[in-house]
Amino acid sequence: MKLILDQNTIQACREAAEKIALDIQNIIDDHSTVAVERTILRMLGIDGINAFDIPYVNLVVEHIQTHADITKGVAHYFAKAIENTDFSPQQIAEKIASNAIDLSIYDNEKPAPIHLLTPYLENTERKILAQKATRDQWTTPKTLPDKYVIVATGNIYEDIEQAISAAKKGADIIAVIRTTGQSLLDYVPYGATTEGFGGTYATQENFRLMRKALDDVSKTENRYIKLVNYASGLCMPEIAAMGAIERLDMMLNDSLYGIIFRDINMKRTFVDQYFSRVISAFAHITINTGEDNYLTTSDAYDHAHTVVASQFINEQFAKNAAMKEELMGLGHAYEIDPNIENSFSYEIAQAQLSRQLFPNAPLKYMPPTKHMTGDIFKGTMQNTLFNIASVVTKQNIHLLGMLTEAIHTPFMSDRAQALNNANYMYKAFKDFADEIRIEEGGIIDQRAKSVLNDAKKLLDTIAEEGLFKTLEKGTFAGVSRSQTQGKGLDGVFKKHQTYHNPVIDRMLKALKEAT
Amino acid sequence: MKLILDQNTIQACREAAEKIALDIQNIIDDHSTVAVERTILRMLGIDGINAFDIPYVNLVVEHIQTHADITKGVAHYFAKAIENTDFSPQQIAEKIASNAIDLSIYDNEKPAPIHLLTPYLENTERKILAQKATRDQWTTPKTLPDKYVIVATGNIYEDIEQAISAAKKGADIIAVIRTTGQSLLDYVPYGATTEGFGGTYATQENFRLMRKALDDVSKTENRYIKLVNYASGLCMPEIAAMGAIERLDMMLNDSLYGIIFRDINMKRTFVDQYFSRVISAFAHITINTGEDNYLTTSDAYDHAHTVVASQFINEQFAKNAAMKEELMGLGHAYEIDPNIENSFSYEIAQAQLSRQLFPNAPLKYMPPTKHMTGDIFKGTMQNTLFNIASVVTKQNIHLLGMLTEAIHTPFMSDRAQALNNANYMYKAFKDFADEIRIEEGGIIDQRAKSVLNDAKKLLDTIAEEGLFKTLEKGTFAGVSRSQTQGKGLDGVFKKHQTYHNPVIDRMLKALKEAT
Amino acid sequence: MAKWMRPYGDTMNDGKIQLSFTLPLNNNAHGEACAKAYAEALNIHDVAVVHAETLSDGFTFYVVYGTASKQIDAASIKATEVETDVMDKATIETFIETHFNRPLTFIGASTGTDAHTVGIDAIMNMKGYSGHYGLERYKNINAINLGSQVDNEALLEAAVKHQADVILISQTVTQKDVHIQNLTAFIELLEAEHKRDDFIVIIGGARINHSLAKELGYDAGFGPKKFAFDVASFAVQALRDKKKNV
Amino acid sequence: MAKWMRPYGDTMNDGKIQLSFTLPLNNNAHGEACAKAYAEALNIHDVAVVHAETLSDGFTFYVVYGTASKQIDAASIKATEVETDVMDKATIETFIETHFNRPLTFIGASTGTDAHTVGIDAIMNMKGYSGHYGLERYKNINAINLGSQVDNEALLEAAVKHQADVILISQTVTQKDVHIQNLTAFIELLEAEHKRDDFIVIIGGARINHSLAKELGYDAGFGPKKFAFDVASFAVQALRDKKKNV
Ligand code: B12
Ligand code: B12
Ligand SMILES: Cc1ncc(COP(=O)(O)O)c(C=O)c1O
Ligand SMILES: Cc1ncc(COP(=O)(O)O)c(C=O)c1O
Repeated sequence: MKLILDQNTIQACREAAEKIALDIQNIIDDHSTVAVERTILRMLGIDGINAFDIPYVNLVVEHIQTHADITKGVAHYFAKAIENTDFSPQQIAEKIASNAIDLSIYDNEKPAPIHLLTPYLENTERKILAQKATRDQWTTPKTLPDKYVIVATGNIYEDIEQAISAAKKGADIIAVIRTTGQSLLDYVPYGATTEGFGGTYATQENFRLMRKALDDVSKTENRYIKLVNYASGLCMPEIAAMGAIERLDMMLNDSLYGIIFRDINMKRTFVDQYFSRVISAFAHITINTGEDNYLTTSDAYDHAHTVVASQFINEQFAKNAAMKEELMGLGHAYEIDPNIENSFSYEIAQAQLSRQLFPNAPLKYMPPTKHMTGDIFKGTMQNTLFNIASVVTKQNIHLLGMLTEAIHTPFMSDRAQALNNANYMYKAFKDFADEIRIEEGGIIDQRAKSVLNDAKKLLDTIAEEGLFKTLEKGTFAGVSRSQTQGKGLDGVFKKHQTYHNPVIDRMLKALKEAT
Repeated sequence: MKLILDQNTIQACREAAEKIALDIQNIIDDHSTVAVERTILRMLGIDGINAFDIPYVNLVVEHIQTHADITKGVAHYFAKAIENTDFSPQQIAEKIASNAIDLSIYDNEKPAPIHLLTPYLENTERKILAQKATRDQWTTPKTLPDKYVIVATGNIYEDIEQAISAAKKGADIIAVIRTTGQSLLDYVPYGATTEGFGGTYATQENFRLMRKALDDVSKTENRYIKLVNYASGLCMPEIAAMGAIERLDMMLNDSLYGIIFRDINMKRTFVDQYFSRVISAFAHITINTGEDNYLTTSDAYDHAHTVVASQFINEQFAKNAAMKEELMGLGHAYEIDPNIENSFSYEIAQAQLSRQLFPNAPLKYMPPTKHMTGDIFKGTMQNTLFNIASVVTKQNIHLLGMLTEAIHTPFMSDRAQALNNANYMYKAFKDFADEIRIEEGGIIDQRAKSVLNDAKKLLDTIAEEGLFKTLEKGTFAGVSRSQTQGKGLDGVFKKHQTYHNPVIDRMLKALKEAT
Repeated sequence: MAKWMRPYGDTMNDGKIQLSFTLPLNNNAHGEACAKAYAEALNIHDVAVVHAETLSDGFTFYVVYGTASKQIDAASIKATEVETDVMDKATIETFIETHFNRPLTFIGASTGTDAHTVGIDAIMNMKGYSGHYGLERYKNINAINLGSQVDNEALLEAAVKHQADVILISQTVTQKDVHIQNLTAFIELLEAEHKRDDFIVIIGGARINHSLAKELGYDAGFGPKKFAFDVASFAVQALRDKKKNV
Repeated sequence: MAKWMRPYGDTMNDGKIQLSFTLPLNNNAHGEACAKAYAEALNIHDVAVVHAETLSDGFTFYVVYGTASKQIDAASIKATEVETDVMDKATIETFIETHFNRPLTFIGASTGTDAHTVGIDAIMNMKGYSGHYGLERYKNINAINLGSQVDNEALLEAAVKHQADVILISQTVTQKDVHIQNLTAFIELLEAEHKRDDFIVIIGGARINHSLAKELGYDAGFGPKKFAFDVASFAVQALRDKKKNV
C-alpha cells in the first residue's frame, strides 16, 4: 500500500518548517529559563527537598534570582562556589537552603571555571548512558506497532498493579498519566505519591518504582516493556533529565501542546523544549509530540492539515536539538466523526500520509477520544477501526483506545479489552497492507494529496509571518495565544554574555561525535 | 476490487454441477412425496385442521395412502371427485375427514379430468401474484447489503415487538426463526402460536400476523421490510406455498441442510425441494441456501471449497426449477477462527470469490457464530470485521451477527447493537471497495484461486460418483448420510404412469412464458 | 397508578440483565462461583457466568447474564426536566426582540482546574456543534467565552463587570466529585456576595443533568446532546419570568 | 479465614461494576432516572447512566456504571471442581495399560432434540479440537459416537450393548432449561433400570460445569475449554477407583 505523493511539495514543506524552526531557534539561543537552570542543577547531582517539600533546585534558583543574577546562569555560580569551597553541588544547595551560603558573592564578571562542573556532570551522564545501554541490550526490533496503554489511578502502587496486568495482556508501552495540573507547577514534586487526580504525579521516585516493576515483568514476560511520562509543562527539561536518569523510554514532549492547551508562555516553553530534547536525544529517549490534541478540539476532517504542518515543525525542532529521526514520535490521531461517510478511507489517507512523510519516525498514533460516547459497544467498534488503521498503515507507537474513554480513566479490565482488540486486529490484518493497492484518483488518494497541499500552504504562511503570529491567530486547535502572556513567562530571561549551559554543550558535542 | 479468476475453471465448475443436478433431476422427475401432495392440496385451497389439530391436507393424504393409491397423486382423486360431486376441494377434504367420502372409489385407471382443478389453482395463483405485485411495487433497488436479523422468542407476538424495534433501527429483513425440531414434523402446525422453543412455529397465521406488522412498520419507516421463514424440513413445499400466499419475501430452502443437519432422507428432500423452488420462483421469493452451516461444523479454512462446490450445485438445482439468478440467495459465512493469522484476508478472498462466481445472485452472507464466545466485547469486534467484509465485497443479504451469539437467542438490545455495528461499517466503508485493488500473487489472490481450484476438483469427483455417494462419504460438514435412511423416506413414492402435478405444470409454463 | 417493571430481554418482565466486573481472584472454578455469588448478592438469579478472563495474577474479569427479579415502580420516580419550551434560533431571536429592549449578555467558562473547552465552545462559539450554531451567532445575544481554567472568583468578577444576564459554567472532569465541590463553591460565593438573584446561572457538561443542577442550587443543567438553542430557550424564558416577577 | 471482597475497577475494593439492560420506557429524563433507580435497587450506588438508546417506542437500552457496595466472603464460597489429576494423552494411555488389562469403551451422544454435535465431536472424534486429539485417537480407548438427536433410551441401549465403561452426554441447547429436564430424565432412567453403577457418566456442553453435573447426579461435568484429555483423565481415574472399591 503506497500513496503517490509529489516529492517537491514534501520538500517545500520541509524547507518552510526549517525556516520556521530557525526563527524560533534564534530566540531560544538567546534565552534561558528557571526550569533550564534547575535542570542543570539536577544534572550536577542535586536532589532532595527541604522541610517544606520545596526541591533544593528550586530554592537555589530562587536564591540566585533574589540575591544574585540568574541571567548569568547557575553554572556560573556553582563553578565559582566549587572553586571556592570544595563543596559538592548537593552540599552547596543544602547550604543555600539553610542560608549557610550566599551565592551573591560570586556575582562578578570574572569568567567562571565551568570545567570544575565536569566531574559532576560526567557522573550523571554516566548514569544516563548506563541506562541507555541497558535499554539497548534489552530491546529488539519489531514489525508490528508497539501497543501503548495508560495507567491513571493517581496512586503509583495501584498504577503498578495495573501496569503489570497490561504487560501480561500484551502491552509494550506503559504511560503513567500525570495528575491534572502538574504541568502548571513550577517545581517537580518529590517521592512516591498516592494522591493524584486523573493521573499520578511525575516524581523521580515514582519513575523509579514503575521502572523497577516493569523491569521485573519484562523479565517474566521476556519482552522489554517501555515506560512513558511527560516532559512537558513548566518543568519540561527537569523531567526530561529525571526520565533520562531513571530510564524512561519515551516522553510526551511538545511545547505546542503546553502553549495551546495549558496556556504556557511560548518563549518559556520553546526554550525549555530545546533543552529537554537535547537531553532526550542524548539519553536516546523517544519523544511523543501532541498534534493529536488539535483534533480533540478542532474537527479532524477540516483541520487534518494542521496536524501535518505541526509534524513538519516538530521534526525541525527535534533536528535542531540534534535528535535522530528514530526518536521523533510525531503525533497524529484517529479522531474523525463516525457519522461521516467513508470515515475509514479518510483516516487511512491521513495515517498513510504521515507514514510516508516521516518514514523513519516512530509515529505515535492516538485513538478515537472525542467521538467516544457512553456506548461502550460502539466504542469497541471505533477502537477496532482505529486498530485496523494502525496496523494497515504500519504505525509504530499505537496508543490503545479504551471503550470507556467517555466515562472514566481506565479500569484494569478496560485496558485488557483494549489489548484484546489490538491483538486480534494485528493478527487478522497482519499482512493486509501488502495485499492491497490504493486506486489512484480515489477518495484516499485525493484526500492525502489535498491534506498535503493544505499543509504546504499553511507552512508557507507560517514561514512568512512567524510561528508566534500563527499561535496568536489560533491556527492550531482554534486556540489563540500571545507571546507576552501565559504561564511561566516570568521564569524566562535573556542570557548574560557570560552565560553557560555546560550540559547542552557537552551533550551536543557527544551527539555530534556519535554521528 | 476484483479478483482475476480463470474463466475456464469457472466454466468447468458449472458444467460439473449441471451434470450433478441433472442426475438428481432424473430421480426427482420419477418421484413424488406426501409433502408434495399436501402442497397440491393447499394450492387447491384446502386449509384448516380437525378437532385433533391435524391439518386436513394431512388427513387427505393419509386417507389416500391407506384407502387408495397415492402414487397416482392427489390431483387424480380430486379431479375425479370434483367431476363426480361438484364439491370444492375444501369440502371434499372436510368430508374425507369426517369419513363422508371415500376416495378409493376413484382409484381407477380412467384418465382424471385434471382441468377441473384449474379454477381452484388459478384462485390461489392469483393471490400469489397479487402478493408479488404488492412487493414489486414497494421495493426499491439498493446498493448496500440488506441487513437481515432474526427474531426467536418462540412467541409470535413478542417476535412482532422485536421485529418492529429492529425495523426502526434499520433492519431490512426479518427472519422468524423456527422452533427447534419443526423440520422433523410431517405436518404444518396451525394458527397463531406462543410456545416455541429457540424459535417460533412456522404457521400460516404466524406468517400473516408478522407480514401485517411488517407492512405497518414499512409504512411508517418508508422502507419495505422483508420477511423470511424456512421452506425446509419435511414440509418444505407446503411452507413454500404458504409463504407465497402470505407474501414472505425469502425462504431458507436447501435440501442439503436437511440431509446433513436434520438427517432427512435425501430422495425425499430433493423431490420436495424441486417443487418448493418452482413455487418460490413463481412467487418471486428469494431462496437462501445453507452452505454457511457446513462451516459451523467443519473448519472454515480447510473446507472453504465445499461451500463453493455446494453453491454451484444449488445454482443448478435452482435453474432446474426455473428460478432466476436474482432469486438465488446462495449461502456462505464468515466462520474463520479468529486465532488464524490474516483471517480477514482469507475471508475477503472467500467472500469476493463467491461474489464474482455468482455476480447476479443475491448472496446470503452469514456472520461469525461458531467462534463466538461469551466475551461480548470480542464478539463485537468479530461482527465488525464481518460487517466490513460484507460491505467491501458487496454482499446482498447480510445476516447480522449478535454479540450474544454464544449465550442466548437475541434480546431486543442485542439486535439493536448488531444494527448499529452494521450501519456504522456501511458508512465508514461505503466506497472502500472501489478504493483498493488486490495485489496479484498476494494472500487474497492466491487463496481465492486455490479455493476455486479445490472446488472444481471436488465437483469433478461428485459429477463422477454422483451426489448420493458424496453425501454418503461425508464430504459436506463431515456428516455422512445414506440414501436408504433418514427421516421422511416412507413418504416418498414412485409416480404412477397416470400421475399429474398440475401445480408444477402450470407454474413452469407461466415461468417459461415470462422469459 | 403504579407502573411496576423489570428489565426486558425478549419478553415483558423477564428481568434480563448483563453485568461485567473484575474480582480480585484467580481465574478458576472458585472464581467463577464467586462471580456467580456476587451477582446473586445483587439480587440476580439464574446467573450465567458467560466469560471469565485472566487480567493478572489474582484478577479475573467476568461477563455475566442473569435475571433481575427486583421491580421498581416507574410511576413513583420523578425526574426533574427543564420545563420551558424549546425554540429554534430564529424564534429565540424574535423572543428577545419582543420581550427585552436590549441585547442579553451570556458569559461562560470552564471553571476550576478544568481545561476542557469543547463543551462550552459548543454552546457559545460562532460555529456551535453538530450543526447547531453557538450563541455568538445569535442576534441580540452578546456571548463572552472566558475559556478554561477560570477561577470562580474571576468568573463572578467578569460577570459583574459585563453586567451579564446569564452565567454559563462547564464542568467535564468529575473524578472524585471535583465538579460538585467546584460548583457548590460558586453558589456559595454568589450567596456570600448577595448576587445569586442577579443572574440566571446554568451549568453543563458530560455528567451534568437538570436534576443535579437543581440540587446544587442552579437554575438549569444541560448534558450531552444539548445545544445552544436548548440553553438559550431556557435562559430567555427564565429571564422573561424574572422580569415579570420584579 | 474470611476473605471479603467487592469488584475491582482500579483500586482495591472500589466496587466498580458495569450493567446494561433495557427498560420498557421511552428514552427521556424520566427513563434515565428509572434506570438509575433500577441500578440502585440492585444495591449499586453512585450510578452513572452513561448511555441511553431508543430501541423502539417504549423501549430504551441503558449502559450504567456504578459502585456495588455489597461484599461477599470468597472464602465461604465452595466450587465443586474435578479433583483428579489432569494427564496428557500419552500418560493416559500408559495409565490404561497399567490399570486395566483391556481397552475401555466410551460411548457418547448429543441427546434429546439437541442437534449440536461439534461439542461431542470435539471430545470424541479423531481430530479433536483446538489442537487436542479426540478419544478416537487414544490407544486402548474404544470411542463410539452416536451423533445427535439421540433418545435417552437409545443411548442406554447402545451403552449396554457395547458394554461401555463411560457414557458421554453433550447438551448445548439450554433454553427453558431443556437440558436439565433431559439430563434428569437420563439419570432417572439409569436408576429405574438399576444401571447407575454400571457406568461412569459424564456430561458436557457450553453451559455445563462440574457443580451442575454433581447436582444432577452425574460423575463429572465439563464446559468450554475442556478437551479429550481432561475428560479421559477423569474417567480413567474414576474407573480405577471404582475397580478398587469393588
Ligand atoms: C477532548 C478531551 C480533552 C482535551 C481537551 C481539549 C479542549 N480544548 O477542551 C485535552 C487533550 C486537553 C484533555 C485533557 C485532559 N483530560 Co480530557 N478528555 C477529552 C475528551 C476526549 C472529549 C471531551 C469533549 O470535548 N467532548 C465533546 C463535547 C462537545 O462534549 P461535552 O463536553 O459533554 O459538551 C456537551 C454537553 O455536555 C453540553 N455542555 C458542556 N458544557 C456545557 C456548559 C453549559 C453551560 C451548557 C449549557 C452545556 C454544556 O453541551 C455540549 C454539546 O452537547 C473526553 C472523553 C470523552 N470522549 O468524553 C476526555 C475526558 C473528559 N478527559 C479526562 C481527563 C482525566 C483529562 C485530563 C485530566 C487527563 C490528564 N490527567 O492529563 C487532562 C487535563 C484536563 C483538565 N485539567 O481539565 C477524563 C475525565 C474523567 C472524569 N470523568 O473525570 C475523560 C472522560 C477521558 C477519560 N476517560 O479519562 N482532554
Ligand atoms: C454450530 C451451531 C449450530 C449448528 C450445529 C452444527 C453441528 N453439527 O453441531 C446448527 C446450524 C445446525 C445449529 C442449529 C441450531 N442451533 Co445452534 N449453535 C451453533 C453455535 C454457533 C456453535 C456451537 C458450537 O459448535 N460450539 C463449539 C463447540 C466445540 O463448543 P461446545 O459445544 O461448548 O463444546 C465444548 C465444551 O462445551 C465441551 N463439551 C461439549 N459437549 C461435551 C460433552 C462431553 C461429554 C464433554 C465431556 C464435554 C463436552 O467440550 C467442547 C470443547 O471444549 C452456537 C453459538 C455459539 N457460538 O456457541 C449456536 C447455539 C448453541 N444454537 C442455538 C440454537 C437455538 C439452535 C437452534 C435450536 C436454532 C433454531 N431454532 O433453529 C438450531 C437447532 C439445533 C437443535 N435442535 O439442537 C443457541 C442455543 C441457545 C441456548 N442457550 O439454548 C445458540 C447458543 C445460538 C444462539 N445464540 O441462539 N446450531
Ligand atoms: C504532548 C503532550 N504533552 C503533555 C500532555 C499532558 O499535559 P498535562 O499534564 O498538562 O495535562 C499531553 C496530553 O495528552 C500531551 O499530548
Ligand atoms: C438452509 C437452512 N434450512 C433450515 C434451517 C433450519 O432448520 P431447522 O428448522 O431444522 O433447525 C437452517 C438453519 O440455519 C438453514 O440454514
